[in-house]
Amino acid sequence: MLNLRLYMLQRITALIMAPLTLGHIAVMIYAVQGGLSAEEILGRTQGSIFWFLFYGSFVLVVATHAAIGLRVIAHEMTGLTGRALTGFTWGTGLLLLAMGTQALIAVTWPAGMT
Amino acid sequence: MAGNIDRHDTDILILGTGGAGLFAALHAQQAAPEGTKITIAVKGLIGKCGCTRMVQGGYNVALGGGDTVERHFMDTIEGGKWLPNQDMAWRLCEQAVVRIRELENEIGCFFDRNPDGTLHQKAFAGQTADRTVHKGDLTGIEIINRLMEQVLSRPVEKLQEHRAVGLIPTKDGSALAGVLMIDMRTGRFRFVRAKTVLMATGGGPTMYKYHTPSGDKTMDGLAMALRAGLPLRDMEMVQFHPTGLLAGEHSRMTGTVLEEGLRGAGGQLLNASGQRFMFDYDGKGERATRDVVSRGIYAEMRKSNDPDQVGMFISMSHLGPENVRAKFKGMVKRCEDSGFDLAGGLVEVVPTAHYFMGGVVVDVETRTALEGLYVAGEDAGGAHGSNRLGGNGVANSTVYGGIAGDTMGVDIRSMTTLRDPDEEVLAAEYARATHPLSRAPDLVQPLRNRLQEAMWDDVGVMRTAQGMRRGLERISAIGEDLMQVGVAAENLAFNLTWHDWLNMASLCEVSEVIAKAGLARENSRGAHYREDFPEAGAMEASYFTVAQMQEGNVNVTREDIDFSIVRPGETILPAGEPETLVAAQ
Amino acid sequence: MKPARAHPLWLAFVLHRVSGLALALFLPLHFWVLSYALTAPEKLNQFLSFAEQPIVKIAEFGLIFLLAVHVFGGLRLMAMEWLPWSAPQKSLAAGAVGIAVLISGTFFLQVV
Amino acid sequence: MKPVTSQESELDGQGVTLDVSVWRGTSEGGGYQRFEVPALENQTILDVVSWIQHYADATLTYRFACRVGMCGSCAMMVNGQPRWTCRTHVKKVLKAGAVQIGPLRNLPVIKDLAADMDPFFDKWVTAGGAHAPSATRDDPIPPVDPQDAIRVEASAGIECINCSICYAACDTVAGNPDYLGPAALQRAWTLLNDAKHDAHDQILDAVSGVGGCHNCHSMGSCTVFCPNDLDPMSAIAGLKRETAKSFFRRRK
Ligand SMILES: Cc1cc2nc3c(=O)[nH]c(=O)nc-3n(C[C@H](O)[C@H](O)[C@H](O)COP(=O)(O)OP(=O)(O)OC[C@H]3O[C@@H](n4cnc5c(N)ncnc54)[C@H](O)[C@@H]3O)c2cc1C
Ligand code: HEM
Ligand code: SF4
Ligand code: F3S
Ligand code: FES
Repeated sequence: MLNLRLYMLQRITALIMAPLTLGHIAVMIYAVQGGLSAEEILGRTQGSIFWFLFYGSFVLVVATHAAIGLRVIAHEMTGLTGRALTGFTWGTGLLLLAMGTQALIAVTWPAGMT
Repeated sequence: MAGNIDRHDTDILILGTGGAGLFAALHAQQAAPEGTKITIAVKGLIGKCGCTRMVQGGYNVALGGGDTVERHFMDTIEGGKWLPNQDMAWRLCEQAVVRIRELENEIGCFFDRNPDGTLHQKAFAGQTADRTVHKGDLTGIEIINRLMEQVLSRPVEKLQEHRAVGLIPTKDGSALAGVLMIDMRTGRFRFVRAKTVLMATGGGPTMYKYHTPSGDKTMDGLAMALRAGLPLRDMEMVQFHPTGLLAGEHSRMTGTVLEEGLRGAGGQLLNASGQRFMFDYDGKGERATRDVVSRGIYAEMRKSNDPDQVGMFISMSHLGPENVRAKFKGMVKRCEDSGFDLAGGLVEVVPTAHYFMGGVVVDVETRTALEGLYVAGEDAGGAHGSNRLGGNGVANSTVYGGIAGDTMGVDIRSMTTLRDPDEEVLAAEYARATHPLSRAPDLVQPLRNRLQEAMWDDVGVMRTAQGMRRGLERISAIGEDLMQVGVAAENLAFNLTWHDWLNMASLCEVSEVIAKAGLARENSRGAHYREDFPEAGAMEASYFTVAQMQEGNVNVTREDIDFSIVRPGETILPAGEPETLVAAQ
Repeated sequence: MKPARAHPLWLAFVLHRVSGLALALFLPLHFWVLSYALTAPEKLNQFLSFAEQPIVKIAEFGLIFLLAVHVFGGLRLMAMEWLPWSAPQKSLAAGAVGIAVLISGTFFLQVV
Repeated sequence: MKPVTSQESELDGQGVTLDVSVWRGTSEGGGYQRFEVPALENQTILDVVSWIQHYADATLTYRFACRVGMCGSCAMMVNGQPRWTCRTHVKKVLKAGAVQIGPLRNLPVIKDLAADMDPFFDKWVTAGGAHAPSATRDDPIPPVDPQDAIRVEASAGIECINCSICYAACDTVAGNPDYLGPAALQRAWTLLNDAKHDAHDQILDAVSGVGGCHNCHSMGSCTVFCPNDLDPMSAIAGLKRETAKSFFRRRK
């Protein structure tokens, strides 16, 4: 169940994510090919403002995008409507945001600052 | 009985949602005082039934470029062989100009344009100017879809799949009280009182073996008017379209129109041995007018005595199959869907009953002899006389539907109360409609086939007194058999077989009138051709037939044509006007 | 599913929906694993070596593949919606995306 | 229910019969009933259904009017696919001598094969599908260049016969009862491109609400099944494009 605002939000977040996900995949390929360990990866990302912004925006945007996507599926497949649907959308969005933020902090916060 | 009929009230009731019904609803809404309740009742779904939707060729209207209302009028009078009611024909031609602007500007139709952006007008047989406005060959869809949207988006009460079965007058018979209907979806009866009722159920000569109109049209309106004692005029005038598709008796595709343009573009008619024959009948060959080509095909069919070989053939392939496919895309696809190759092969065709010129006698404002009842569209007689020009049908229904709406909107101001029905007539109509429900169930369709056969053989394209008398006997025997055929009464909800029975009842009643009117006209004019009276008769002495039910009998009389605008042999075109504006083909 | 709907555009829709749903279900898992970097880095390493196992690799490949499918599917959709393309251009574009997905898929298969 | 045979038929000549399953019931429920119908030349699905009502079971309900693909009243599910039955030749859909016929999907059933089309038309109106005049019957008809790119876009969808086949084909309609559906949205797109229409912004609003064009997943079944080869999917994409533009325009 989408109106123009939700639709635009989903399309705009998708557009932002497209380069971010491709970038992320590229990094992972590089990392895997280089045989990097967890410490090595974290050594590069932790404390880096660049990676903080990179993954930060990803988390923000993906939470929005996926929440709207799941909302549509929930409505069409289970018939969820009204308040329940709004609640579901916010719920999934905030959950993803919370877990994503936790991961973001773990990965990009300067080591030992916590 | 009375307990079985739901009662319902409205101010303006409209029967039918063709061009006439929908226009009436819109105009009534504009003309009636604030707060007037308008109800539209229809046998099918709003805008999706009736023939206006099926209009292919287009809409006649004089829009300048040399063409004038006068010229359109003269073509209509001459095409109708001087039988039209001239005041009605004039109003038709004159108002078509306004109606086409209304359709484009207010209703939202978009008709085909010339490269310079003006409306494209094409040539249609029997006319002296290129005046037919169209939307490809799907003109009716554009007109009805747009009208339907307008009506659907307005606060009009909608009674869909409601079949009108009887016009119920007041006790003293001076006015109409309302209409008895069946809510087809539930099978319940509903009597709707209204101050004014427009009957726009669109005639439809579907009592012929081959016919073009939509399946919902079965002359219900004219049968109701007949029973209500109203005079009906020109009832012998059934227009046949020369090229109906022949796909077998069991197929509903049979009888549907293969468009006129095929012949116009050079399509040839061939008999079973592959010979062209139309030049034996007319110097214009395949391009002669509808009635002439219909008779040519019919005569040729009679010559052939092979029972398996009924129709003639239309052949287009000599024009190049690719070319035909491009130019007549819709027609080619339609034939292909039912298994025929129009572009490259032969398609079997027969003349097919297309339009009913006859109808209720009305004045130019659509009023009838019964106060409160108005009639417009194909149900009304007079505008076309003995022959309707291609393109004048939809012009007629939209023009007079609008006029009916305006008239009702005005008349209703002086009608302060609803009228009470004559309960006896109501009970009689109820009994009539429920008659089969107390008889042993049997098949209805074989009776329909028999009627269609009888009308085709004896009251069809070419007629004789002997044939029509035989026809009358056959019709009456079928009518009697119909009274013995019952319909199972357990479940009346959406019971199509019950409605088939009611359709048959209407068709039998009107078939009798057609045959009787046919006998009363002892000459040949337009669509009515008497082999025993092949001459047209003196134009000055033209008469029209009027049929009326009197004490249970249908009586037909003749009335003189009132040449109120122009006399035979004269014209209202200015001196020196060319005979035709159409470039010679 | 009914054959009634088995045409390319409908399949593309199903693919997009399935991939989107799978990604949405996987993402929280992914976040959860990453958050160990903070609380227990050794668990993360454990996980990474666990991820060396072929079965897990295939699963990972599947996810990346789904992501690729979803991303390109999404881009295709937005292109279809927003760029005024004619019908033949649309089929061309759809074909190009299909090939791109195929190529990138095999590429991923090699590296993983 | 027991199969009904064709003994009473007058048309039974060739002896070859079709095995036809027809859905019987109301909105309360129902099921398929089998009939044996004589196979004949040039037979359409509408002819098959009519034959059953005429000769085998007088209580069968269905709907048709024009018989030639103009009125859009006869659409049904034929072997699971939405089709206009008056123009569907039996040969095209027969599978091993059998065919299954049901009421149109995504609409309430009235009885047997007749669906209630009101929701379809209500949405047509909700989508802003009625022309709003910019001139009156007293004004001249405005000239419009038929080749103008915008007019061509409007003309593309004009031949819709509102048969609801696209509506029945669309899974989004099935899952989302508010969704206006392909035909109504296509009509809105046509009007949006109609220079004579006076309410362009209203259309954008009408198609941007909860049931609007943004719910379409471009699954394309509408375009695949439209019997008139129309392309509602692209029309809807057009609406998405224009509403997206207006999203930014109106923010400013
Ligand atoms: C195939 C075909 C092609 C044609 N092509 C052209 C053309 O190119 N140009 C032209 O000018 N004319 C053409 N005509 C003629 C034209 O369609 C008609 O003259 C005109 O449309 C009639 O309009 P109407 O409103 O009177 O009736 P219709 O449009 O036929 O409407 C009648 C309405 O009444 C309803 N009705 C019937 N019985 C009942 C009942 N008992 N209770 C309630 N409602 C009822 C019907 O369901 C329908 O809604 C064509 C006709 C056909 C069949
Ligand atoms: C990175 C680029 C991405 C792009 C370009 C993209 C694009 C899109 C688009 C256009 C839609 C709308 C589909 C429709 O309406 O039919 C969509 C739906 C969806 N997306 Fe994404 N997406 C991306 C990433 C993601 C990610 C990472 C996730 C998961 C977390 C995700 C989850 C979803 C879901 C669940 C849907 C709903 C599917 C549906 O409605 O059928 N997307 N995506
Ligand atoms: S778009 Fe096609 S399928 Fe849909 S209602 Fe119109 S004609 Fe029917
Ligand atoms: S099938 Fe339905 S989802 Fe959109 S493209 Fe057509 S409306
Ligand atoms: S009966 Fe009119 S479209 Fe089939």
